[in-house]
Amino acid sequence: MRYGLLVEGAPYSSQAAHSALRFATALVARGHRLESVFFYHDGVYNAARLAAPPQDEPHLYDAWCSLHAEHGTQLQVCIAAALRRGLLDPREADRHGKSGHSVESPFELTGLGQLVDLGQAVDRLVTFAP
Amino acid sequence: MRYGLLVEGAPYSSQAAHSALRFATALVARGHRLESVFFYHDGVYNAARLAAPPQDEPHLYDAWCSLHAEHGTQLQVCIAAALRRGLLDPREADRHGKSGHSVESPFELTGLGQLVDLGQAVDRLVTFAP
Amino acid sequence: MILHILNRPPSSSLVYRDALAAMGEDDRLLLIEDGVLGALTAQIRHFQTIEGRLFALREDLGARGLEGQCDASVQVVDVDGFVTLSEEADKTVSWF
Amino acid sequence: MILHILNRPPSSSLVYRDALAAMGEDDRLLLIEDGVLGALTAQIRHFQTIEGRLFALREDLGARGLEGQCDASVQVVDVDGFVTLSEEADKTVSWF
Amino acid sequence: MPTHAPATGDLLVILRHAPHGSSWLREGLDAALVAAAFGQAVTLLFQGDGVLSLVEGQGPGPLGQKGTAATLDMLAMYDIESLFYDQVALAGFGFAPQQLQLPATGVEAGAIAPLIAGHRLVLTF
Amino acid sequence: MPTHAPATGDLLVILRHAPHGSSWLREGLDAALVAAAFGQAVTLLFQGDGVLSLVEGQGPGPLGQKGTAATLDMLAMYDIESLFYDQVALAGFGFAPQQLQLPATGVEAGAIAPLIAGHRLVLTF
Repeated sequence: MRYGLLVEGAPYSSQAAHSALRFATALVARGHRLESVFFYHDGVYNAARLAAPPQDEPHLYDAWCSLHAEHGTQLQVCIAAALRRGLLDPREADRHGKSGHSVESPFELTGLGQLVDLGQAVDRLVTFAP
Repeated sequence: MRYGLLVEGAPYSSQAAHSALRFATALVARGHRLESVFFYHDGVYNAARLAAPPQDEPHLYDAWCSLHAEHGTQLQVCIAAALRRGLLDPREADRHGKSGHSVESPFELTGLGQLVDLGQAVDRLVTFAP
Repeated sequence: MILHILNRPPSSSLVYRDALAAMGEDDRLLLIEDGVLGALTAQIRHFQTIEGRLFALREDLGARGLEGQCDASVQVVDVDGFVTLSEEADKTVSWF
Repeated sequence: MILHILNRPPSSSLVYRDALAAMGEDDRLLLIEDGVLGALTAQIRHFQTIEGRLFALREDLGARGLEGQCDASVQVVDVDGFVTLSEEADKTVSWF
Repeated sequence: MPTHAPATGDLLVILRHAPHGSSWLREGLDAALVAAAFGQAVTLLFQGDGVLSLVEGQGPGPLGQKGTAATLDMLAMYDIESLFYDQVALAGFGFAPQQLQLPATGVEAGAIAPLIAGHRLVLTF
Repeated sequence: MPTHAPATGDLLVILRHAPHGSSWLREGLDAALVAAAFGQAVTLLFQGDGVLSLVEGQGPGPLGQKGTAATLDMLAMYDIESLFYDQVALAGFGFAPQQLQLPATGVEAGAIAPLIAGHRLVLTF
């Protein structure tokens, strides 16, 4: 089956990202395809490229990147939710006249329309909230 | 009286930062001194320098900076809570081998000891949580 | 006197019970943010035990269109009143 | 069959009531994260109406040291079982 | 008037949070508006504290926070006309159906499961 | 054994959240440890879902999340020995005081107000 995940919890603050990653690994292992993880609400904070967790804790940012690298899962971040929270890719930083950026590939800022598309494209969309 | 605030909610996601700013303005207007705002838990996201909220909504980051500029209130961010969430000043970015930074003055990364000190130094410490 | 501050409504969160259990006889409770839903007449029963010591923040009632439905037993204060309450208290405790 | 997923415990949040109210006769409820506190024998009364259709995630019980206290009426599944439940369902609805 | 909800469609958005206290309500409404703009048939269910979103007389917050009352007025423009609310929750806050800022249908608990079953995708906020 | 809490001190940390589901518990314990390291007299009160922090047999999460059981074992090292828990909450989860991983004193609701009054600063997590 084709799956999509909607992640709405900030990393480390709530278990949402941990649960989503665990579920993602399991569904791929069972032969399903994980098309995309869409990050919304505080879930957008998962895309913060500078995250530096203690070494004895899971590195959630790296885990998302591995998911993308190994399974081609898209990492889509709601742009409206991201901008107000300070998550800008180089293009948005430029557009807002700010130096530096906080989001980069494989995470991509995108509109809510992509969530709507994802909901139509997949067989199952599972939400992980804080 | 001398006040301190503890802010634990992410901006825009919960009302905590709005309530804290409103309370801060009111207490200063009544002649009290606001020594410091300490950001902990998801409150550390208030320090994200790239925040770009829509123009018809309050700009919380700028409001914190104004509070600092006008009243000398310190803006202290728990470093342990910040690092795992991707909030690094230039020094921490360098220490972790990352290019770019997401936190800058007047916000300062600092230890939880500063919260303990603040609790001792002020007459009232008021917490705004999500 | 200790000022307790509650920002969750009894309609969805049970934290109000822990707050009430922790209140001394002279303590006061201020409802802010979504906590002000507890100040409605239809919800006020949850706070019966502290009648006369219950406050609600006017700005938060107003933004939600609820000022007219606030129970008569609740003392409605604006943010200056919030500061005054914190001055009069020995300390504040936030429940969320 | 719809799979409902609940991550808050009935000891502190009332969202479980909305989840139960929204469940059809064949629907299932999976408790995850802090939601697994509701699977304890001492808390299971909150889910009486859906006996036989209540599941809890083993990993979340185990991390909290609660596996031994989980009520016998609860079907404990690991994360593969979670995936299976989602396969068998027409869709999932998350409550938080 | 209470009724069993016959609505079906592509997306059901369940709104369980009150205005102003968090961004859940706004973000849920945004998702609904975008889905409608993409041509999907969208239904809204206001449940629990979320029923307060429908109450008349809401305004901006003290810092100028917009709130969501204005967004609700846009629903009709986006052809989102299938609006339901949890009538037990509304009564629990002491409000009568006449006090809502826009026309919506009250549902009892038993009508929510068919509503969920009748939509391809359900998102809760 | 239930008792009225006589404890006084500089800081009372109230822990109301269960382990693993959120970072509240860990961040509350971190604040307590730092205050103790700074020489303050620190008391902990486990209330509501927070009482589950004291239960034996906790482990890491499936991704290797540390949990907080190990941190609790460090409390004594930091001279935090004034530990109280909400006995109604513990009983509500079906646990007996003998099942706790470290010695703590059960308190009834009436004992919490004096605990709060007896500390200069109270932080809730």
